[in-house]
Amino acid sequence: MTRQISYAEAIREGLREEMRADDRVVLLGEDIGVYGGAFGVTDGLLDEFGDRRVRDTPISEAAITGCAIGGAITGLRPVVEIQFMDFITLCMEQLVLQAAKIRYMFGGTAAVPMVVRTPGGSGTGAAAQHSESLEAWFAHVPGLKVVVPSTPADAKGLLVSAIRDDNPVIFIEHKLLYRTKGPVPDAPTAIPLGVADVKREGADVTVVATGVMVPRALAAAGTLAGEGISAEVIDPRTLRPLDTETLVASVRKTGRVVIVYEAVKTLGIGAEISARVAESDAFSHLTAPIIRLGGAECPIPYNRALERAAVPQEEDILAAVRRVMAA
Amino acid sequence: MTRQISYAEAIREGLREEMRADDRVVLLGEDIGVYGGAFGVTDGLLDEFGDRRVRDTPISEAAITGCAIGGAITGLRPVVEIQFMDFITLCMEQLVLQAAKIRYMFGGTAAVPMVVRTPGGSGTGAAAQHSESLEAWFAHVPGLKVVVPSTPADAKGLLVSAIRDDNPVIFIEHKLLYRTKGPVPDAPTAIPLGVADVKREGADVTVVATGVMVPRALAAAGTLAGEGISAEVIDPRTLRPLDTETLVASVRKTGRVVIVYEAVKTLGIGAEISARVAESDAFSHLTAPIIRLGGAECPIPYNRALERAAVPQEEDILAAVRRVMAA
Amino acid sequence: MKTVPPTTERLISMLHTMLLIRAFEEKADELFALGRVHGTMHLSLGQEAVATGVCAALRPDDYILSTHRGHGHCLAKGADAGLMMAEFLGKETGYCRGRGGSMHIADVSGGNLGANGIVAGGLPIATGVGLSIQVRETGQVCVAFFGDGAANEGAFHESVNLASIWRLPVVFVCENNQYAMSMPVRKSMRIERISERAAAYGIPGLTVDGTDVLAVYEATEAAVALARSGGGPTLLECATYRYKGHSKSDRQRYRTRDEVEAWRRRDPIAQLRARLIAGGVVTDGAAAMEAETRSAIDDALRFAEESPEPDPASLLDGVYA
Amino acid sequence: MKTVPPTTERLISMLHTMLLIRAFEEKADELFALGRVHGTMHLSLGQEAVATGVCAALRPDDYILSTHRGHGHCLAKGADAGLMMAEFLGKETGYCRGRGGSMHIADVSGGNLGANGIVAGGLPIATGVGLSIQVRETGQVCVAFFGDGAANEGAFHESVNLASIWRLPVVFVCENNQYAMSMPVRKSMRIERISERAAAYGIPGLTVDGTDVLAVYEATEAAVALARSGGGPTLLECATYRYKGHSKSDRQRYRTRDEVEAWRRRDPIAQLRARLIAGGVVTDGAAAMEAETRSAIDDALRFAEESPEPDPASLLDGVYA
Ligand SMILES: Cc1ncc(C[n+]2csc(CCOP(=O)(O)OP(=O)(O)O)c2C)c(N)n1
Ligand SMILES: Cc1ncc(C[n+]2csc(CCOP(=O)(O)OP(=O)(O)O)c2C)c(N)n1
Ligand SMILES: [Mg+2]
Ligand SMILES: [Mg+2]
Repeated sequence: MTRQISYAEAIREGLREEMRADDRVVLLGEDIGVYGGAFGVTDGLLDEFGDRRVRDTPISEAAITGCAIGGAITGLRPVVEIQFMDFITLCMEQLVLQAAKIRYMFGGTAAVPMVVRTPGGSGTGAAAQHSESLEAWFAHVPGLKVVVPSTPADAKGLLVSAIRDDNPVIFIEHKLLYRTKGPVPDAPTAIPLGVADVKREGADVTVVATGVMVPRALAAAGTLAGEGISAEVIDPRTLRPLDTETLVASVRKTGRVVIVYEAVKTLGIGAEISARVAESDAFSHLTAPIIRLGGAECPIPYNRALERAAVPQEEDILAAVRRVMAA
Repeated sequence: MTRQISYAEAIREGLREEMRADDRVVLLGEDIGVYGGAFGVTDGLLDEFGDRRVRDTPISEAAITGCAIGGAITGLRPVVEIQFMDFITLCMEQLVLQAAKIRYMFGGTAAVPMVVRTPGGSGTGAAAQHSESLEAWFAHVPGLKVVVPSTPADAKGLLVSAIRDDNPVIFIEHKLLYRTKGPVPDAPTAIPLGVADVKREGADVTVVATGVMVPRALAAAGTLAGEGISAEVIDPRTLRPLDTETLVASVRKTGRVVIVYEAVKTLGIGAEISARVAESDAFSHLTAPIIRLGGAECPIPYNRALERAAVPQEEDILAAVRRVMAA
Repeated sequence: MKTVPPTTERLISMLHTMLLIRAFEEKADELFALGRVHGTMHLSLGQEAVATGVCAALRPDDYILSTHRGHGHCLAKGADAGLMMAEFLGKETGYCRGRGGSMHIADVSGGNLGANGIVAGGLPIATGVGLSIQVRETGQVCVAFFGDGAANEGAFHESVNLASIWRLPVVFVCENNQYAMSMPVRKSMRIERISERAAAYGIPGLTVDGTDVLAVYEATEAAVALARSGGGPTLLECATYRYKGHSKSDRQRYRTRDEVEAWRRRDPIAQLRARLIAGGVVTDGAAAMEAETRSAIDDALRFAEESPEPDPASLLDGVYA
Repeated sequence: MKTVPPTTERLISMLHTMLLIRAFEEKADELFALGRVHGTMHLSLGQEAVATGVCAALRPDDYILSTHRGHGHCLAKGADAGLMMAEFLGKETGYCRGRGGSMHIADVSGGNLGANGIVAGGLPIATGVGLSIQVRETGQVCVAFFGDGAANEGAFHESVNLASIWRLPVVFVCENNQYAMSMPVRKSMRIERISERAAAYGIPGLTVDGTDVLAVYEATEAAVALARSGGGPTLLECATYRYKGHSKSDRQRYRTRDEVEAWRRRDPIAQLRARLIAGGVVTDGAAAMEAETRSAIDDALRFAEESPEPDPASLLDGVYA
């Protein structure tokens, strides 16, 4: 059985179920208690689990992150909320030089089971310092895992796996998806990390999309179907490890690929996906150049029209697919 | 006229000449004064310019970076030394959310002319927290420029341009290159940012290499010539902006490309270069998959043999080129 | 520290500034309620005396670094309300050509080096402004505004220490409005006054009543004099309160109506107005002045509304110099 | 804070620990000079009393977070010198299978959660260890070692504040060896004692003679008792000195020979030895004990030398759990 619940509710359910099942799971973050989180995700968890396990922190992102690391290597399974992904720029030393490397530097004698949840993306008029999409930075770092869910079911199922994982996981939510609803199983269902999901099957072109670009790609695929273009839409869901085989298999089949992501185009995840396709055996099946649709090479502007123009929209996906089909 | 001087001396010359020519240029960093810098690059500059312009700082990387930003927007042209590139993880908020975005967020009413010099790379047994190669992170950020010199002449010429540039520039030096010598013009010569350099011409395969991989690629090219393989070696020198046209033109000519970089392979600069080639008109000239040789997917280990195995060596380049020639 | 009492003209201009800030923010609140504003905003209603008292003690060529709650700082430093309102509405004529919005309004030529979306993000930058003043020997001063919550960021510690050891001409003004979003200051640090932290850097620290614009003005005047004379930074804490929620999504579960009411009874504008009436300085209860500020904001809004939107083709303008 | 004087057995074992640390590091220095060490290292010669006095006040199940200058902490917490020496030489049998080296030696099962290549990098982590102890209610304590230079990092500020407000069982031990690389502490902060910073967080702070192992032990004993009883963190500053350069590339232009000599005259080992001789506790001037520690280090080196190098095929082992 499934119900329709929102992406935010699905994440909250995942947190609640894991906290009920495992008292090593604790939450840390700014305004996650009484306030319920800047986007309301942790609403009600303080009441249920108390302030021993749900910790409102001062505005000290580096310390919060390190606090999770220290807890993780000594028996807890902390889940941190960084209020906006932009602020994770204050946690890079602890996340990249400590969390990601501790196990390796220590010869495998320690594990760092922690999750950092953070909302990324633009579209809310929050401007340049509250709209970052930095997932590619983390996907560049061995020792970290990076998850980017696009549906309520994926959000819950992947979060559960992230919390149970013995490695540090960066779990990237999207502000525009929090209110979107979708079917989510009643029964707790973990979705394994590292497995891409074919959101729509197709034969003519592979559209790889992540995060908020997935619903846009699906909408475009619907329109394209009307034009007789059969687009396969794939969501990698986990960027590190990246399920290359599922992507490459699709390209082998379609011979065309368009990669859509919100982050700045240069060195966004699309660069890596393009490179993996180009060095794979799917290369010989390509009948058109590999097209990337990424964010504009600028900070996210405040003005609504500029903000919209700064990241791929459905019409951009349509245009790009028509272009590769014409090639 | 040119002389043979080391990469470190060339950088020092660039700093000295710009400081003599423009008293808005000030230096900030840990142990850059009496100590002369952890790698001796700023040796003697305190004596010549005094402690008003050569500032030894406390161990406060974020504040040092912000200090440069504040100076830059109010009339100075600060050059910061971050002792090891790894520590730049503590500066990400100031560099990415402030320095890179201020001009855009302020509608073009401010400029941020500053340079952050920092040594990256492995090979010295400094282990996981002193061997990072994070240039790809910065190349992902609009508003920043990223420079990676591989020779003494490039180091000096590009540094001079970086200091004169009105934008924040991340200037990435390499520990293993500091002592390498090469010809450097006597007369001050600025090398423009954003222009790749063909280090060796060739016809059969394009080898794109950055930083310490450039000398390794050139050595490999020499060996390959003996096997009748003519390799063209190109150093982008600036990663943002990236001189795509020079790279693509070479691939159009050779039809084969191997991209060599020290950073972790996934989402390192090679991913972007591969993607740009794959979406360019050179795509149709490709006669083999695009090969990337990057660092291993692990932190840099301490043990000498493991450390060597973690990044591309000359023999790896040879093997990769032979592979694409065979394809 | 020596203090100089403000002249009557200055008192009147401070009342005017506070009324202008209040009029601007009440209009902003109204526009937001009408759904005419994209994004979010942070109102400083109730905190007008801090921005006003501090900026009144500055020279026109002095600098400030503002915060996410920066409308008041900007107006107090002398910004044009029309250009601010245009930025607030994302128009091409705004201070930042509509790229910045409420959280990034900057009036660089007026000495306001920008609001900042990052808590404590302006503090490291302030040290550099101080360094630049010191190196260029211009005798200017830089004021860095920040909140009680910002005082727990590492950037606060590193920046105040750096300003202290180099004796930089920076005045660190902490607007302690009792909360960081939902976090009460008493829960985020185990000290009575944030100004106690000055001792950790060997610099003067003091706490003043941030609802009393004179107290703020005189304390700032002294701190600025010290900074200008090469005496280095001061940590000035101003005890104040925000009347509205943190931002638009705030249900304010973390505080009581009574608490808000108690602070409203100490309204900074009412305090100065009463004082000026008592002193016979204003006669009509400043009704004319209040009306004038409101119409100034109406004009500002009209200008903003009649201004063009940015051209999407200009998206990449200003990424690089 | 109450203090308990150490027993004679404890005094003897502390002398033994200090001699062992000195023997280990003199050997390390020698190996480095012979070019047998890859990379760099940071010696704590002269600072033995801090690591020793602090760890002597801990339970075996207590935790420490160490620094780049961590050989002493590691040995004092009870690590095996052979496994340490093997790690120092990058051998597969080392504590970190040769992946970490001098700057990352960790003895997790022994409670040493690792040296750290990042100045102040262990402080945020220490708060989490404290949180874990508090949540799991195990009655353990966590000691976070850091240097004078680390006290200027934002991480110090955020971490001590977090530990303070949550009353975490963490003892922050600042090894003030007077310099951060070439930066004298008096130039990097405008205060007399780093322990004065404790007041900024409302926690106890004190400075002790870090060359007097008893003073260090007793102060730690009190701080640990406070932490264990739920009283929260203490900032304990130990005034000490490093005899050698910061690392191998250091020409030591920033200090004088006289200064080094003056501190050497206060050698921590000589002090305790004299005291024990005076008290008739040791008779032969601890010559036998010293010889024993040196041969223990010789054995450790032999073990390390006879150990295998890691297999390059194992490069990716341990990146993920
Ligand atoms: C580094 C960072 N962390 C968190 C936030 C989200 N945030 C914005 S304002 C705020 C509260 C700031 O409190 P304070 O410094 O007291 O300023 P106030 O809002 O009370 O004026 C928070 C948590 C942010 N913008 N930047
Ligand atoms: C974040 C960071 N900045 C700079 C360095 C380089 N570095 C290593 S040790 C050191 C000096 C540290 O001084 P202190 O904290 O007093 O410790 P000490 O070396 O004196 O034991 C510096 C600057 C580093 N490892 N990490
Ligand atoms: Mg506040
Ligand atoms: Mg020191």
